[in-house]
Amino acid sequence: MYYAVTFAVVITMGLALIRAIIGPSVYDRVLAMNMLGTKTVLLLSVIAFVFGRPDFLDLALAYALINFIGVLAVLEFFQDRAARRAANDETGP
Amino acid sequence: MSLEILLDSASWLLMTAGGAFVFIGGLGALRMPDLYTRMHAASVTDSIGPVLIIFGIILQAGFTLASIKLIAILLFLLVTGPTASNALASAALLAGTRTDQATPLEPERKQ
Amino acid sequence: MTIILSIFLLTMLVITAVAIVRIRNLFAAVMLSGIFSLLLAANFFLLDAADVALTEAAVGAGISTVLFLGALAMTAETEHSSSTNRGIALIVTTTTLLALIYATFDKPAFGDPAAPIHQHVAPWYLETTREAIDIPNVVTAVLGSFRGYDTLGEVFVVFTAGIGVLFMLGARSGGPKRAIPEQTEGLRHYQVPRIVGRMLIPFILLFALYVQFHGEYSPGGGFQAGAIFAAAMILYALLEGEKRALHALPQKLLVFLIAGGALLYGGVGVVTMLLGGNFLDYSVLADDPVKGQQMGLLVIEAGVGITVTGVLLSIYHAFAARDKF
Amino acid sequence: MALLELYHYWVFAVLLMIGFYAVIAKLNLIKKLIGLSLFQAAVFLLYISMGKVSGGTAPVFSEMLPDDQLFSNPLPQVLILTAIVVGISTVALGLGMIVRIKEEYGTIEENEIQEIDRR
Amino acid sequence: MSALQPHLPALQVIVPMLSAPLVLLLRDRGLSWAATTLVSLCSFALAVALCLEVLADHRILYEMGSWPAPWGIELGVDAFSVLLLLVVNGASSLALLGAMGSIDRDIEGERQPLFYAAWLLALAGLNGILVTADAFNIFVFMEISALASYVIVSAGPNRRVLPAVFKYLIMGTIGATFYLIGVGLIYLMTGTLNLADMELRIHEVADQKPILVAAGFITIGLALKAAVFPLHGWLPNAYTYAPNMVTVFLAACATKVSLYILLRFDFFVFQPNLAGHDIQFAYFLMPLSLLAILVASTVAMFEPNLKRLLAWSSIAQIGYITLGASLVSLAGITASLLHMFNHALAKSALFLALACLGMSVRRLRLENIGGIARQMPWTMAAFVLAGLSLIGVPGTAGFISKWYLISAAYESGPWGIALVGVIIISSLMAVVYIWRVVEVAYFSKPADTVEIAEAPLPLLLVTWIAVALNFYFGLAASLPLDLSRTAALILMGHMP
Repeated sequence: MYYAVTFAVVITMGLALIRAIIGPSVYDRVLAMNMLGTKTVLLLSVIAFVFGRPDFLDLALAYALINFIGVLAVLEFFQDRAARRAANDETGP
Repeated sequence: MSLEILLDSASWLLMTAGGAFVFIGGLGALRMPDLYTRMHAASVTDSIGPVLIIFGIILQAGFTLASIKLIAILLFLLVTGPTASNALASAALLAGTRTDQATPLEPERKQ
Repeated sequence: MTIILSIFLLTMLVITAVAIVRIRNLFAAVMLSGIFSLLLAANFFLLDAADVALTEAAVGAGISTVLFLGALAMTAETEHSSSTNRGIALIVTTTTLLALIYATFDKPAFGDPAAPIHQHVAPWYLETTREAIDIPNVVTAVLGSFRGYDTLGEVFVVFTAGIGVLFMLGARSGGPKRAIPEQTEGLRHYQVPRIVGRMLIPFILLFALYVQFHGEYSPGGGFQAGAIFAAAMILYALLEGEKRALHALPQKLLVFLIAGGALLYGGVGVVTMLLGGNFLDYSVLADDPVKGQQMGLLVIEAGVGITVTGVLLSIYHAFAARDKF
Repeated sequence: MALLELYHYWVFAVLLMIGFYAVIAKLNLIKKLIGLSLFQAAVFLLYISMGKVSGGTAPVFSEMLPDDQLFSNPLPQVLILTAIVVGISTVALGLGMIVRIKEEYGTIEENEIQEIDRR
Repeated sequence: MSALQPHLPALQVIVPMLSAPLVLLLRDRGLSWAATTLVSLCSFALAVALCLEVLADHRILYEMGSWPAPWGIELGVDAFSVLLLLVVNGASSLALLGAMGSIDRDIEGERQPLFYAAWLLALAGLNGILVTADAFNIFVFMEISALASYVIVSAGPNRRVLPAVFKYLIMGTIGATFYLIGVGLIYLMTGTLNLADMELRIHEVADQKPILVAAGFITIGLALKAAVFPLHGWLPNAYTYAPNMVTVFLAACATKVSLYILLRFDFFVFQPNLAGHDIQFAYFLMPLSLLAILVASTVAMFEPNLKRLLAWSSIAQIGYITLGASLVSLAGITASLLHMFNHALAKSALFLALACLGMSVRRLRLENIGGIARQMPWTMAAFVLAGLSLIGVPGTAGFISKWYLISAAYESGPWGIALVGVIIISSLMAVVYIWRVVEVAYFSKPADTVEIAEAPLPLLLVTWIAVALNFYFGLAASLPLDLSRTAALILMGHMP
């Protein structure tokens, strides 16, 4: 029963990976990365039970956290870049 | 005894439904025509999928420390997922990505 | 069953790697390498390496992505020259590949418990951890005690990287001014992430402490905790801007953390020497050798965590404080 | 089935090759560094797959496990924990250099740097 | 002292290593220099103490954390490690004693504590490699010394140092990773990481493919780090653009320590167990060594940049060292090890003399030092005398090792005479490239009439100490000779 879920999650990871590779815009890639992260968290939660080691759920929590920070870091990067572009446009190149 | 069967089938149902949602979300993220519709497909299923799957697992695990951790993970996902989507959408909007563009341009080509 | 899962994940790993090399947009390459690390970590988990999976996720997917982004912000986003030496590169890499594939033919079967690698030293570690250290996580025991000297070296590798980046980016010649540029105010205009993030930071710090001090019972330890702690502070810097983050943890304090953690670890070794044991022989720390070992592990893991936090944060700030192009 | 079991090793070899190719052939310094980290990540995979024991579990004791539970080999995991940290340290240092190179030369493409130096 | 006695191998590493954070906290340029020099001298004293111990009873073992080998990490010091410990710590101390003025010119005061901390870490890393008896521990310390070397090399004043050091980082990491792959494959087949234990256990699986591949990876990885001939690409620029004092330190030891691991691995682990490995080793290494000697010496003859000239000469000298080892005979290895010691002496004296020049001349190129011997007589005299040692004139240290190398080559068989020929030709080439410098410095007209002062006294003094050592060990060679002969006996003792 866990297996059905595992496969659904893993295949979705594959789909997200394709989206991350083909893009086309950077936001699509961020979206795909976020999705992949969430799916990895789910995968780990399920696998922890498949393996009979539920004490390893900490890992899933850590992944969720890292994923969130990663997405925000990427967005900050863009916002920062946009701000710089705007500043450059005002003062001229 | 019958309670156990009930719980089992309930968790089965939840997990299968969760798996289905997750998969549909993945399909949507791949097949939808532009960024915002893709985001819509991905973020909505990113919320419902984990809820169903994790509740399914909790029904299996019973009330243990593991369940508490699972609930923590779920809460975390429920809080961060929509936040990330919101931030992503507003960043994309600010950068000028439009819904009517079938394939949005790379931002760096836009200047 | 697990093997099909592994094969699927490994194949995704290879696809990601190919995409990373082929893609021109550096930003996309960095994101894909974040995904690569995440997939690699999932693979490690399938291979029963929970500690390593945690570290790879925190360090590979988290910290290294952030560092790459920090460097990209200051350099360029697309690579514009094509590759050179394709022929030579292909010859060299293919030779390497063939040599490695040649090597696989005599390898013991994957996962065979009777293979020499699982017969010689490994059972001793499992046995002795139970008897002499008495903590559940054997990885922590080997890391901290049986091979504690390696781990000391590892702390000093991190230390070196920290002072190296501070040294290089501290250079004035030719470089722009070192003042914190005003535009790095963080995501202050994005209300939702800001509020949610602020709410989450205390929990993340709490989780880091849990990973730090629960490392003897479950996957985790100083490195992972240090990375998560640093990630939390980086989140703070992202949300509130560099200025406030540096106000909360000033650079001077970070240098003290870097040096202090390394000294704490080394100091334990010196103390064990003064108490009549060999270097890093924690059993002399208490009357009961097992208690002594546990005490030693606790202290050195704290040292590791402190140094890793200090170094990762210093490196992040060193990049972020740089004026951008 | 025996071939499937070698799959881990082969993926290791292929990943190593991909990373190595990027390090040698790419001119962009950041790309080189990403290649280098792929190259190192491949080695992590080698070690961890060496340490796997069929039917084993992660080497963390627990009361929930049966008494005769097999455990995976802890030593490769310890070595790779060290190697991961070494890897990130190298990458951090390399990125520091790249930033300085960009500041001094205005580019991070190897051929352009060589051209500037030749002048 | 007697309480410290059993801990000497550990102290050799942890004294410089744990001093690094302390130096970082000093925050003052003068103080951090003084502390670093003091620590380096202490470390040298420890090396001398270890040397005395080894001379008395040959091998010292130390169990880290009191865990017995092969489970814990074992340190093992024998004549081979002591020989290089003396070189490494001696070079570091000499360079540091003269460093202050030279470093002040290259690095701002506020960054100096970081620089000195990195220097100590490089020293600790090299010491760590030399005292350990564990294959993975070697990797860890290799990385400490490598990362720290990148940092101190990157302090060079010219911006060209940055691409050079980046290349160094890439090549160094590839080398280390290859080594790691090799160790992994051996571990896979034997289940151990301890070198001595590996030697015993590898026997059963010696003919299997992973071991052969592992031998290849380890050899190539370490050859890359040691700048053995076709893999030397990173070395010339890294040495040329590094700060002068860093070049003094690294040129004397960094590559030699990699050669140390290469030889130790090969002779301890592979040679006794792998059938035909000695022949493969010789056939692989000898042509490369000969090419290195001839090509690098030729390049050096036409090189106008003084530091790069000496860097190419270093590549040629590495060729001598590997040539001696590739003879796989007692005499050959003795000569090879002796040359490690003596070349370090000659090269550090030469680079110190260049550092003296560098105090007055910004760009160390041939055209900038015309007639400089008149203004800097002491510096140039030191350069000439150290050059004599590099060439191998009787009475200098360089002569002793070349003599041993030639006699070992001559005895090696029918091809021996050809090898002797190559050594003699390349020595003549060394005469040419040293003479070019001497000619310009003594007999050219000065390019401009700017007043050039002699180098500061401390630096000059250190340079002359190094020169004196070249002559001392040329006349009384018993210490390095004893050590290298014992070390060669140990290495060959592992042969079947």
